[in-house]
Amino acid sequence: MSLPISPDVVAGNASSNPAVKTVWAQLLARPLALIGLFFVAVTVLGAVFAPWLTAFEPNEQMFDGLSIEGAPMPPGETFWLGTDLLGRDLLTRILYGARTSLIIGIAANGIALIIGTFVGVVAGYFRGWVGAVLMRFTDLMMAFPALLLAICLAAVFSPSLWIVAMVIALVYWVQTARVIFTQTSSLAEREFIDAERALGASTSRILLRHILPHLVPTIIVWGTLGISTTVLLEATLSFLGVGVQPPTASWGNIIFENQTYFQAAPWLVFFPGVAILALALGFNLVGDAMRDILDPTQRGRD
Amino acid sequence: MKNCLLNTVAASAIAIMTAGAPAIAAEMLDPNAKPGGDIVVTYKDDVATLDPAIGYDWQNWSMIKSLFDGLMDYEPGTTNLRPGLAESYEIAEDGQAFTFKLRSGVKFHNGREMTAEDVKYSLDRVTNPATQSPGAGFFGSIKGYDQMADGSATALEGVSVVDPMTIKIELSRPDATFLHVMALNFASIVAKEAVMEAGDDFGKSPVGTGAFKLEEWTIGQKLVFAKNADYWRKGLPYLDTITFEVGQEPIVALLRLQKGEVDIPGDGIPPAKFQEVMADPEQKARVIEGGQLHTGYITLNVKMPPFDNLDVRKAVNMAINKERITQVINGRAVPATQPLPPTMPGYTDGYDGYPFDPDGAKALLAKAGFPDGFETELFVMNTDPNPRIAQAIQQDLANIGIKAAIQSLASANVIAAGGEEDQAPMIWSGGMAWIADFPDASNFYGPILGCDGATVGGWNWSWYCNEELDAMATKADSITEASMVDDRLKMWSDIYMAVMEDAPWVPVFNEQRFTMKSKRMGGADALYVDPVSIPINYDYAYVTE
Amino acid sequence: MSEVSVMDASVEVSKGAPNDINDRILELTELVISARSGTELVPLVDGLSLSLNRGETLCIAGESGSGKSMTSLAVMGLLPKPAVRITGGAINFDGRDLTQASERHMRHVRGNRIAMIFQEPMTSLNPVLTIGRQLIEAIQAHSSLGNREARQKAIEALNSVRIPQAEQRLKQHPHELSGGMRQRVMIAMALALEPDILIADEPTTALDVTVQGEVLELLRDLQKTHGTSIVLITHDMGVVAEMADRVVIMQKGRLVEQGDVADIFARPSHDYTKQLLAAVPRLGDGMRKAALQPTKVEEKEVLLEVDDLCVQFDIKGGFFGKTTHHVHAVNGVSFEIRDRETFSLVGESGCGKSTIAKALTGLVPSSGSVHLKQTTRDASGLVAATKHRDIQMIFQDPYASLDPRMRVGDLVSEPMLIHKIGTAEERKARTAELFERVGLHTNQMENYPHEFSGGQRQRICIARALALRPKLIIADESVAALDVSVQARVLALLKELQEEFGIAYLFISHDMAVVENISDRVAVMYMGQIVEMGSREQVFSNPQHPYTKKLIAAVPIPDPSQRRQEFSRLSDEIKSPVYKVGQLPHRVPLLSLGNGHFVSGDDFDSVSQHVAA
Amino acid sequence: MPAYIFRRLFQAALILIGVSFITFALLYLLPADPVRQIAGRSATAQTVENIRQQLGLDQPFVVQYWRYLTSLLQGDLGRSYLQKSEVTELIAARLPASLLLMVAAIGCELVIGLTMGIVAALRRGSITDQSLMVVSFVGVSAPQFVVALLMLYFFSVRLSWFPIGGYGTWQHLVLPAVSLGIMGAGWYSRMMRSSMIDVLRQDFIRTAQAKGLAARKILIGHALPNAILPIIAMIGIDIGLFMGGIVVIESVFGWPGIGQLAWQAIQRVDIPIIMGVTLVSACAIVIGNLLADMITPFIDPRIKLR
Repeated sequence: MSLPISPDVVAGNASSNPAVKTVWAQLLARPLALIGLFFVAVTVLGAVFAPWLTAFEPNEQMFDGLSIEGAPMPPGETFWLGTDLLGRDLLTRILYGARTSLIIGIAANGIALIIGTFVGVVAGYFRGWVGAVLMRFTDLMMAFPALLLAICLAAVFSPSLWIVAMVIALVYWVQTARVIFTQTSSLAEREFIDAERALGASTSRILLRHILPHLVPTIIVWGTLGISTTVLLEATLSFLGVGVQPPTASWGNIIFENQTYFQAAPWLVFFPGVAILALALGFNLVGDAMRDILDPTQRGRD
Repeated sequence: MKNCLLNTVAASAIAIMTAGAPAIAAEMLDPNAKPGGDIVVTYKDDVATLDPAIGYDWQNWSMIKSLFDGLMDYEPGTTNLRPGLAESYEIAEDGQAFTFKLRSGVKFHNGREMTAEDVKYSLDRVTNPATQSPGAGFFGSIKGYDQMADGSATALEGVSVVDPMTIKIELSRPDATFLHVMALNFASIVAKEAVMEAGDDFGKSPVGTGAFKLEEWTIGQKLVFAKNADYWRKGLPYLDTITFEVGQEPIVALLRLQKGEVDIPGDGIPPAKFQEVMADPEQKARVIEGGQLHTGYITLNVKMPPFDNLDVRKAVNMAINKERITQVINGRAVPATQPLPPTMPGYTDGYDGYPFDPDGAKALLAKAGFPDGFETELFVMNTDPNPRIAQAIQQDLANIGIKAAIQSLASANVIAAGGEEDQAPMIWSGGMAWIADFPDASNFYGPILGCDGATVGGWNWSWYCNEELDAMATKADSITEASMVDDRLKMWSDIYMAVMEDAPWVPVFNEQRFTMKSKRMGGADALYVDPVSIPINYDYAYVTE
Repeated sequence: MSEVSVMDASVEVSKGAPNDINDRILELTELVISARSGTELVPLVDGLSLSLNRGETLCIAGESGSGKSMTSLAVMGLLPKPAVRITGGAINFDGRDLTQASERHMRHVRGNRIAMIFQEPMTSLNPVLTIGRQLIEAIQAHSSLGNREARQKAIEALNSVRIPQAEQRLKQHPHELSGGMRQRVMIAMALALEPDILIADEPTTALDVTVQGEVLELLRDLQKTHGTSIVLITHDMGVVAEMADRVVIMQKGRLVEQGDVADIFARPSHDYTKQLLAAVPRLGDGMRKAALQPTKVEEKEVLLEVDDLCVQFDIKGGFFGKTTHHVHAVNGVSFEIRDRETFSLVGESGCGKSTIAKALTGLVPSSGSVHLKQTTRDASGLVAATKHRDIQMIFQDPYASLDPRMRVGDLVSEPMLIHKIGTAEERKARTAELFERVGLHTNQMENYPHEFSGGQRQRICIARALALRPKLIIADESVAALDVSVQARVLALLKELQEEFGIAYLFISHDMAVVENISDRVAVMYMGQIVEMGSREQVFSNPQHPYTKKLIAAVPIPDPSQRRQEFSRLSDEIKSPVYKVGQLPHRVPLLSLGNGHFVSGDDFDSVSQHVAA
Repeated sequence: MPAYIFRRLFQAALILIGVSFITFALLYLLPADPVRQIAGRSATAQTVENIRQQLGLDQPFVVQYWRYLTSLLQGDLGRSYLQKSEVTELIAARLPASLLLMVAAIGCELVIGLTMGIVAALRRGSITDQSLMVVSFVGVSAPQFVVALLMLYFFSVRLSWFPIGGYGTWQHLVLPAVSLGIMGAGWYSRMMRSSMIDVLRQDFIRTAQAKGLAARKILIGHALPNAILPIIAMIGIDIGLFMGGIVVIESVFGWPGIGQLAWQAIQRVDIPIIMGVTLVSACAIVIGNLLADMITPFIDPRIKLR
């Protein structure tokens, strides 16, 4: 005795469990996502192959890189994107800066995701005092002006690449925790979780086998979107002079070093600025497309 | 603090007496000057306080000078001392007692006449720890200072009122710089009743005897100074009001200057605009260049290996390409050879310093046992252009094999690291660099090269302590006879040469000062590079329209 | 009884002149509605032709996916364009083809000439606007009435749908009204402008059975007074029998049969209609069947004994978020279930029946004692692991109760994994066995829940519940969401499994007909308490408690010949059992009437009176 | 409602105390000695000690914090170490400028963001929608300082439409407000779009259509009040982002607000000012959230403040 599958049932609940392959396929089918992937790919390739893409060293201050009066060189034949105030090749620094941005973006965001997911899941699933305490702490962190906190933290620890990543993670996990919390608490209300509990499934089983898999799309989406946020945060910290230490190039500190010259040498602000924008845009576009693909609640909005 | 906040344009400098610029005598008014007019001066940072005992920024330094007077003063645009509120003074034979005769009829802004009691009160106040004056240490030679400092006394034993118009100051040791100290802002005379009334907020409602009085202060936005009609130097000041607008970015200020909205950009010409201005003859004509009592240097911590090795320190001195660094800051400085700036009395002429010689440096390093260099850290304040300069230094060091990691931090953190014996192997002084408080050779030694400064929390970041030189310095400063001035300066020259032999520093450059003014500003150029009043000497400035 | 004659008259009119062109107010000819799926067009409604006469009630009946709702939206011009649109045919209304009409014209038609009410009264009113604003806005959209007149008209409309204190209601927001009230507001809104046609799309499906009766009666009354034509869309053959003049049966987008209501019920010609009517559970069927196959009179052993079960939830308020009120969701309930018995809890929403299920499986903390053959559960709510093996639960929504990210095979074997039963191979074999037993293919084990239909999913849930060979399965509204034909098959499966595995069921349902069909014993719940309990025969043939009587009377009977003229009416909305802290709810003692038939001593009005605000 | 506000304020006070504690602890760990900054380079060790004692900085952390907290509860934020003024006075002098900037930026966000979002939602799937969403993404992805510098370059330097920086007239306000608001506008347009699309497919919209209401009326009267709800909650959260953003924007445009004050203070370890600005910011965030929560019930009567 088998029943026919009625068409509306199938149509109404279209796949919420796409295999990895189809995610790729769907991603590639979206023009905006393709643009995003392009930007990300260019940055990643530029960062990885930086030594092969440029004839210069990132920290090499060249004598012909400055005019006699000490002015930076505008974009030209030797220096495609010009030189900075120390006579270094801007293109080379932007390429190497991509490494910094990506490393920090990925590391900071990874740490933030781990902390945020942990706090969010625990607080969202356990309603008692554990959840209350964690959420109150999250509220507290939300009340902090994030950038101000980051600046203070960066001032306390002398900022190396990893410290900057840690600082950003410490600021950024709160957002993730909030989102994961909301999602977990609504998941915990779902009937299939009740069904698992009625079966006698242990808490760890419910959390790991039933809650976490449902959070994966959210985590992936936030991970992707988060990279753009953390890249921006790093750039801002570096822009304020409390980010990655010189001479390590970072897109933010390139602008920081050169910002007062935005009139005299606009390329020094323009090119790294566009680089940050493109990378953040790339991750945002990819992340948004991922959300459409992975998050059933957002499905069909486009 | 005055010395923490300096950017590219900096503080009190000795005047270069350019040819043709008339020396302006106190009593001699500029015949071209017209009284009246209002000018606008801009600053980026807030003005902290106008309390002369506390104010130590370079913005409020010259403002306080216009609001208050001390017993001593400088001739405008020069470093020549002249009497201020003191009509005359006498120095005792042993040089350890000064008797000042005060001018009569000098009135505070509140209308009360100034007396010797006010002088005593002011000196007691500045040395009282409760005042928290950053300049208290300058008065260390006055008898009874130590008791003030440890709180066992509330008045300076050495300062006594002889009569309402005469005050006597006794010293505990001869001090050649004492008259300069009495010309410092910290020695300004304040009205006791006004201090009592305002309490902690005296800095917001200052009452002095100066050429201007504070009329209006909108915190975070602007201050207005108005002419003191009762000023004791008759005919001064020329200007009716000066408006200080704060929170103005240097670039904005310069653009406004070009539009004619601003008369003096207090922070000077921003580096990014420098070439544009200098390329335009019309604008260049309104730029006044002068030296200043400034040296930018790298400290090498002699307590931290491998900088405890003299050869290493010498090698570092030979590795730095000062010309290149000067180029990086648009040539707004001259390479330095020694701690003292060239315009400072006591500067050793004909000394070429360590040559730029990377190969020689490498050889020295090898000799010291570091043929492959070593790794170290270079601390630097994190405001432009200091991280850039640090990177230039870093590259020069890398050329001889020294890998210096840059620690670019907030000034407070750098200062804190320098004040510890084992924290900062190298510090680039930019932004916190030493600028003389008064134009005397001794001012570059004590706290920054002497043993006294080499303590926890001190400013001798190289932790260099040479007892012999200290003794010599004390001896030099005990010479108070006018006839022996040259001998004293020779001694100081020898001291700094000895310092260079030990190479605890790498003197990198002496910054030049570039002030720009609007078309209508009048007065001698010297006023615009006044060594003690930055950006200009307000009392003598005037407008031509 | 004058109303009755009007009613009869209208039936006669439609009978007498069914093809009179003048009376035909709406006509659909060869209507095709298609959905775009990728590049293809999939027809949802295919070549539908039907007509509606003035003053007539036309029921469109059919199971989910039959296209009945799409048809009504097409008439209103409200299809979710561009995904779904009309690709053929015509809708003639008032001399115009609405498929070709301009949006301007459609706007004039909507609300003014053709009004519509929807299934979900909870979501069909704008939550942020007052009732008054929404009513007045509808009136003003099609008239030039000033604010005062429109308001007056709105009050009249509310009065006409028997909403008490109409004037105050205008200031209220939808969430302050119960579902029944909201549906009445919807009706008032639809009828305020006296449209020619009222399209009611499943207007009572989301309502409790007693409220359903009232709404249906209201629709009937209004039709009588205004002469409105009604298109009633429903899946419930009981409602059809109760309301329709003519019936259209739809299946998968096509019209399969239409005709006079009496004819359709008496002489269904199409197979699907027959199948549909056969599947409809009817009150009395269960007893009729039981009479055919007499039950074994053996005395069964008690499997589960529930004594004085109480569940209460806290409502917090005040400055420190202290508990100010308790909801006494379950209040001192005692019953027992015997081996291989089907025991049903029946009652309207909010009566506490589902809470009992949750309490028994440990999902909510409870007090009182529960004995399950040898094992005893303490009152603190801790449940031993063995307990879960013996009691399994099937939830109302089979889709929601299956983790959508797991394969169904894993879902079915998961209980064994949790309780560490067998090896991986053994589990796999057992899972396959269970799949076959509940009527699924073993090759579907690798699929995900969303790839199954509702009935199949419920089968998966049943297989899952069976995995641990429980003694008792709690079925909480387990067939409520299914179409009648599917429902019938799932119920049959449950019955078969009971025979085969010797399981007892605790069957929780609001559907009196279903309960009557499958139960051995029945308990009726009201406000957290049992008001009547006994064998099926006792409760249905000889109901003692007025509430039981009302519930039974409210069930629409799928037989037009038994159409009721008047539905029982409850004096007020059902209240929820909320009490201030410290205030204890009134307990109604159960009196035995002998032979295991119990009824509460007080009548329920006295229960109501004890409810605190 | 009063009980609710009272409780929320109580919670807010607790949050602020938490914020003050964390900030104070961080600053305590800061490897810089404020006393040395105050005492100056000429100070003797004795003077430094005296100042340390007077400021109570020689006390253990707990005592220092307790002292700070008690005076904080009396509304006293302390005195700036280096500016030599009451922190309250310094903040009060600069707060109006920051608030002005913030209000203008929020206005900017809402006007740009909501308009874009609504248009995109109504034209969803169209080219307009796609391009608006790309624009919104550019807004979201552009770091504020880059936007600020580029706008400064194009609109002030190149086109001379606006002053290069400073404070005073509305022309001064435009570029900073837009730079600060552009990121939020990007987010809001996306949120508004999805919120609007969500609302437009609700049953009650169908009801409104079935009543024969005009499309514009449905959009403004029915959809907007519902769609705006998540945005209101966002504005509250946004204030936190603004408080960070103003540090950057004020530094680029020379806007005399508390961001500048904070930046100067961090550079010089002027702890009372850092504490003050952090607390004021936290206060703004908490109050912003409270206001957002309090506005919501007026728009959505289902929400009860408990």
